[in-house]
Amino acid sequence: MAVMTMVEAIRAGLGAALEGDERVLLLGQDIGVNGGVFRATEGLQERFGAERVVDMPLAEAVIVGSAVGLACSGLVPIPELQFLGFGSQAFHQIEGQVARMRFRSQGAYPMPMVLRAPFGGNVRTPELHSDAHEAKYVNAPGLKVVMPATAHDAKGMLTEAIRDPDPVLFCEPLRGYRLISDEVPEGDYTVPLGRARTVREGSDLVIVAYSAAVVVATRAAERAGEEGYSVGVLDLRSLVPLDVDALREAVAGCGRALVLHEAPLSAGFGAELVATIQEEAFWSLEAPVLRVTAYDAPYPPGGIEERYVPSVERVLAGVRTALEA
Amino acid sequence: MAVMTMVEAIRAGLGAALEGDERVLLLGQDIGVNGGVFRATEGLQERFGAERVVDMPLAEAVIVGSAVGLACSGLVPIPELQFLGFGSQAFHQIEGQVARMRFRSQGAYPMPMVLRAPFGGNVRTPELHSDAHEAKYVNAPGLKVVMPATAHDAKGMLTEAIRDPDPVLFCEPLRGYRLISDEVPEGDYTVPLGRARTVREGSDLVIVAYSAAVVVATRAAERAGEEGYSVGVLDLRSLVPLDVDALREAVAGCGRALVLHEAPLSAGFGAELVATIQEEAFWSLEAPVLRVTAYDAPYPPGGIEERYVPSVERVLAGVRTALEA
Amino acid sequence: MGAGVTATDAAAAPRCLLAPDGTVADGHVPALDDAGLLDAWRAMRLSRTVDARCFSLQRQGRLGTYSSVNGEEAAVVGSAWALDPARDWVVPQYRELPAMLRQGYTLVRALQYFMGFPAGNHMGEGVNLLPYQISLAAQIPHAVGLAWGLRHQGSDGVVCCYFGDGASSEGDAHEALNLAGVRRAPVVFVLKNNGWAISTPVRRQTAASSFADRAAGYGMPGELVDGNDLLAMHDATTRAVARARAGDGPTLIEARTYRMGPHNTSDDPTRYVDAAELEERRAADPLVRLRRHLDARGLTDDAAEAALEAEHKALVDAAVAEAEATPPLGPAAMFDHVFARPPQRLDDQRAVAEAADPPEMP
Amino acid sequence: MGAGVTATDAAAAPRCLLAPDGTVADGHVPALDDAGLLDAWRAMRLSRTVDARCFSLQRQGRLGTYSSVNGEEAAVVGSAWALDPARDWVVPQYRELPAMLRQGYTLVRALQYFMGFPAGNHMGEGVNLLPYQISLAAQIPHAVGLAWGLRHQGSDGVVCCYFGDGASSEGDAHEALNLAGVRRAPVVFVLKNNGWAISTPVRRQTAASSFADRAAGYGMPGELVDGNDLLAMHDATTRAVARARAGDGPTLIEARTYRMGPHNTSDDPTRYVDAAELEERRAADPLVRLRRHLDARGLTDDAAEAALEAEHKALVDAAVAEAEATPPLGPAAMFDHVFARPPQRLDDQRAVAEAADPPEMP
Ligand SMILES: Cc1ncc(C[n+]2csc(CCOP(=O)(O)OP(=O)(O)O)c2C)c(N)n1
Ligand SMILES: Cc1ncc(C[n+]2csc(CCOP(=O)(O)OP(=O)(O)O)c2C)c(N)n1
Ligand SMILES: [Mg+2]
Ligand SMILES: [Mg+2]
Repeated sequence: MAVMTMVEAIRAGLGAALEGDERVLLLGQDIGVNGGVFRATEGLQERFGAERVVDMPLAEAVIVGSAVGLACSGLVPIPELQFLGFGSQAFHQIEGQVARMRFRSQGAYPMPMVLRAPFGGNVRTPELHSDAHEAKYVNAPGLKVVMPATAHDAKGMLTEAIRDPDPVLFCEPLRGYRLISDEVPEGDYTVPLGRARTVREGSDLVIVAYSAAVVVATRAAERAGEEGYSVGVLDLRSLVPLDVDALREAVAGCGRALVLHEAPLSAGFGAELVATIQEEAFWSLEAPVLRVTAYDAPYPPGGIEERYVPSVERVLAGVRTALEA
Repeated sequence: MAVMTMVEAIRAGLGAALEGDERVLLLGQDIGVNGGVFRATEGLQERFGAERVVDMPLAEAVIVGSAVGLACSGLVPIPELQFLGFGSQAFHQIEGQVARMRFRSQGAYPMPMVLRAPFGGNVRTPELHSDAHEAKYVNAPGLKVVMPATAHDAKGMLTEAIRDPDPVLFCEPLRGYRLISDEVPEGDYTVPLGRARTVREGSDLVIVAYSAAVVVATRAAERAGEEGYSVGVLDLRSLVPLDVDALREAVAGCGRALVLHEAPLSAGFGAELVATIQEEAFWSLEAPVLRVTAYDAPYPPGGIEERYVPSVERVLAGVRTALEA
Repeated sequence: MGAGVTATDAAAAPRCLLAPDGTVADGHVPALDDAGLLDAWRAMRLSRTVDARCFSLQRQGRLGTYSSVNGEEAAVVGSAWALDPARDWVVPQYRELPAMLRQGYTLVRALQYFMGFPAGNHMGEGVNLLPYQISLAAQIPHAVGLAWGLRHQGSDGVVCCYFGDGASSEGDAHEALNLAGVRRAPVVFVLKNNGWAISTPVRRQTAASSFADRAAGYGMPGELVDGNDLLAMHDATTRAVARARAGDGPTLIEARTYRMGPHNTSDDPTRYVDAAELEERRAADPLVRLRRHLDARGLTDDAAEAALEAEHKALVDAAVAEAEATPPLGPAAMFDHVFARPPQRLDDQRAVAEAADPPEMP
Repeated sequence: MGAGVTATDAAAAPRCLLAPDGTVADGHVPALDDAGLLDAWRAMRLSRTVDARCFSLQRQGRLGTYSSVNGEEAAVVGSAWALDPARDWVVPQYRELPAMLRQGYTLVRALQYFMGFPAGNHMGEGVNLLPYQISLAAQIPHAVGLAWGLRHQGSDGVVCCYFGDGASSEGDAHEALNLAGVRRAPVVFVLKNNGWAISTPVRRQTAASSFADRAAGYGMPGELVDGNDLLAMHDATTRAVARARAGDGPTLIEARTYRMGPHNTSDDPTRYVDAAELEERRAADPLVRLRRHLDARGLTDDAAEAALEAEHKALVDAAVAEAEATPPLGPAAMFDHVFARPPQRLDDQRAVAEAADPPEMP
């Protein structure tokens, strides 16, 4: 197996999908000639032509909204939001249309679409490019939300998401595009949606994370190990479907949990995780489940973002607090 | 004191604000000649003229976006979203602009605006009119979110919100506009943001709710009383600021809690409440905090909505479960 | 072509082929033959009957919110009758029932929809039609994508997309029209300017002298048409469909008509509509105009219209009876069709809901 | 007026007053006198120097993402110099630094902004200017509301709102232009068509032959102007400002110019820009054109430009030094100014953050 960066794995997955299913079509800003501002679609327009890898006008609502129509015509559109933060411009189309069309039409118009969107901090982007909006989409019923943390899962879950007849919001960690790399099978494979991945076992506490935060969680767990604590890491992989069983078992195993994400605290997805854990594993909890998240403030300018995005140190401090509780 | 319906109380609050502060200006769809589709602004255009109660084109993003500019010019705009569900069309302006302008400009451009928006189910409206989107706005730092449950609080918190220099999303329960009525002082008064209200004391369990759900919670608590349980009800009144102390004390007092809202379960605001409760009152919890919410499905057509919106029966069943746990 | 449409053209009167007195403009040979004209007339007449019945049903608490077509029949029927339902699609807003019925949607489903039954939002197997759109203008991007997708797959189908003067102010309308121009998507945009968005008159909706003026800014032809004129609407749409089918791209048609009744069953237009204006507009009733023309051609008369109305009343009675016989909904109705592969969590919620409340048996 | 602007006008060449060879169109008397011309020239020249320095600073890791004005100086300066900074406002996108500086924003703050210091986004006390807008087109509704609010309070101030050809496709652009028409808001919309939205050429952005064609659809005048022509930009904006000030409402100006460099410091235009096209456009450099005119009028020469450039380099050196001397940011920078009355919960988070990491002392 070849080692690939996450962006290479995604590119490979997209290429294979275009190759294998002529109904598949990519649309977005700068994805064609330019190969995407992060090169996720590099070379795909040359290979598959401008009618299957389509450069779109600068208008998120119609990138998503026309994808709804493309799906109604029988195609499998893969729109790209250049940044998840600009999904807000299409929010009414995503939560009001993409997520509901199948239900609204009583099954007549399924939405087998995958909405790709990079997000995440500590890459010194301008304002609004780093925001982690996942919780807002989880609270939009009808949508599946996938947030891979490895190159292997990125390709495998992207392939699965494209084949899944339901609409999927596929969030890609900006910071991980090149920093995250691991072994990725050359050929066709899928990783199911809704199955969490145990990154490491731990008997004292489990850190629950997703996307690039899994890297931070793992480093913190290693550091905690050096301090004599046995800390596990659970990578959720997808928020919808949510692997409730894995959460229950992970917490039952050690009695303590910490949830981690890049989004602000209040009504962030971490709240859902804490609520689910205490509903499912209340009697095995030995201490409150702790949340380590960004603060309830807007994503700040680059000069201070390292302090806003949860760092290994903050997670480690949280681990200590949780274990001393 | 006169007994008023909630919509009358809101109208009174808006009238007083226009009367008392010439910087105040109302803008929205059908709020002028028509007095608002729910009559919340009835008579105000006659009293204050078409330049202070302004009928707008059918475009939510510019209703909110122009309010940002009006605020930059030194005015206090009160835009109305005809329905909270259509706030999604303005989501980028609300979470990306209104909520951040003060921080972005380092205090140069405060946003003393109040965004009014009715929401809520069981009134047989067409699709997308009933959706409870509050959690999505709580997860948008920079915004305050107010959800009154009584006519008294509606006028008092609206007045406070208008005077508050920060932007406030003020959610009004459609079902409560006429069904909810209580004593409202004629004159000027305010109800502070961030102070929950104890609707009734209870020694066995507390139901935490907001907006129209408080009515359902109270009925359920009464029914539970008939079954011999002592169930309290806490009305949060505002989600941002959140009265964490009141939550802690309410739960500390009885050791059991149930959170209730009209929005879907996953990543709904109930998750934040459960997370906060277990962080703040873990050691006093005698059972898992239970969530009674809508299902993780889109708001359904009118023929089935009574089963989707949490009913007194569902809450009561939840109370029994929580108390038998 | 319309790319040459200017403020000056727009300031000019809307294109009219059937005069208020029922006479056809000199030299114009209507594409609709006698049979076609009568078919259109019947659809317009039926629409009036359905409107009246739905209003009374709503008043009796037997139907939810309803918005009537009342006054806009020529705009809807004239455009829809230029389509080939077998390959062309209709993407409606919510006030175009005659166009939906022509595509193959049934009156029973329509009544089910307004009664709050999910089944009413299934347009029917093989019917080239998208559901009602409540989120204003959200359907316009769908129409463009649908047209693009059809063409991408080698079909020569055309999409007819309806939206109102109010919806035209939404960002989605702009983004969609612009994309249609860029992709030369086979769409006919029928902007029904009925004078009102609930209580908002068009002059407060836009300062443009005609919505047709928007077309040039998207590089497509625009045409201002008398929306109460069946022939002019049919003629303009026929030309636009031909152009779209030939691969020459989209067209924007402004159908200037008038909402002769309240916005919907919960609206009270006496609060904002000038009575005199309403009377004047009622005089321009598209049914009256067409009836004059049919009379002149000896295609109908009072007796025939009375018979037709009776026939339609019976038809609607039967549909109402069938719709009201729809089995009551159980919890399953909240969960069916949300996902093709529901998350475990939703299935668990469904199980709880069904256990608490077993679905009634039909 | 522009409400008469049609596809035909638009197909015509953009309005030009200063020919590429530096000669002024017959009969035109520039509103800018010698002093005004030199002032504008200095601003354009300074912009070039700032662009070059910011690029090199970014390459050295001393600055974040930067988008240069390079090539659009006449479009920005020509329009901004028609404003009265004491009462008129500028609402920028992110590529209009010379206009911001004229309003009173400082180079030091600009550098702080691009270095990632929050202070750089405070435009300065009493400066009639909104911050950079990263969310494309989101500033256009703000500009309309601001203009409406100024008028509402009896000011005769005018708002000049900049946005790009890419931003023009966003729904916000449409909703805002339409509202401006309805409210006759005193706004001058300067749509800078620089040929590109990152890698997307204008022909894929819209099928319109000119963005000025959009004006008629909003009931406002529209004008297509040579954006590399300082005099034509100044003339068109001066007329639009006068109209807005007089209460006659908004104007849409399409400034047709060209982005002579990469989209920003992380872009590689060689992937998508045709080298020949770029060379051809570089030949139309607005600075070269103005310099020819100034030379002809004996207002400058090589020596003077060299001296000016040296002066600007020193000025930028000083600003960079000052910006880099900004005290490092502590946790407070994440919490200050989020709310006027922060929720207790946020204050608690702040306390934790500051305890964990005491803010450095200046
Ligand atoms: C996005 C959105 N905003 C507001 C509403 C509420 N609303 C329903 S109908 C309507 C007026 C629509 O006017 P128009 O588009 O002209 O259609 P008409 O009713 O005149 O046929 C409004 C404001 C809505 N349904 N969707
Ligand atoms: C709403 C939104 N979508 C996407 C982006 C990413 N983006 C930044 S600049 C840009 C191109 C802008 O083009 P244009 O408006 O023509 O301005 P220019 O850069 O040419 O001056 C894009 C797509 C963004 N910043 N905002
Ligand atoms: Mg209308
Ligand atoms: Mg551009």
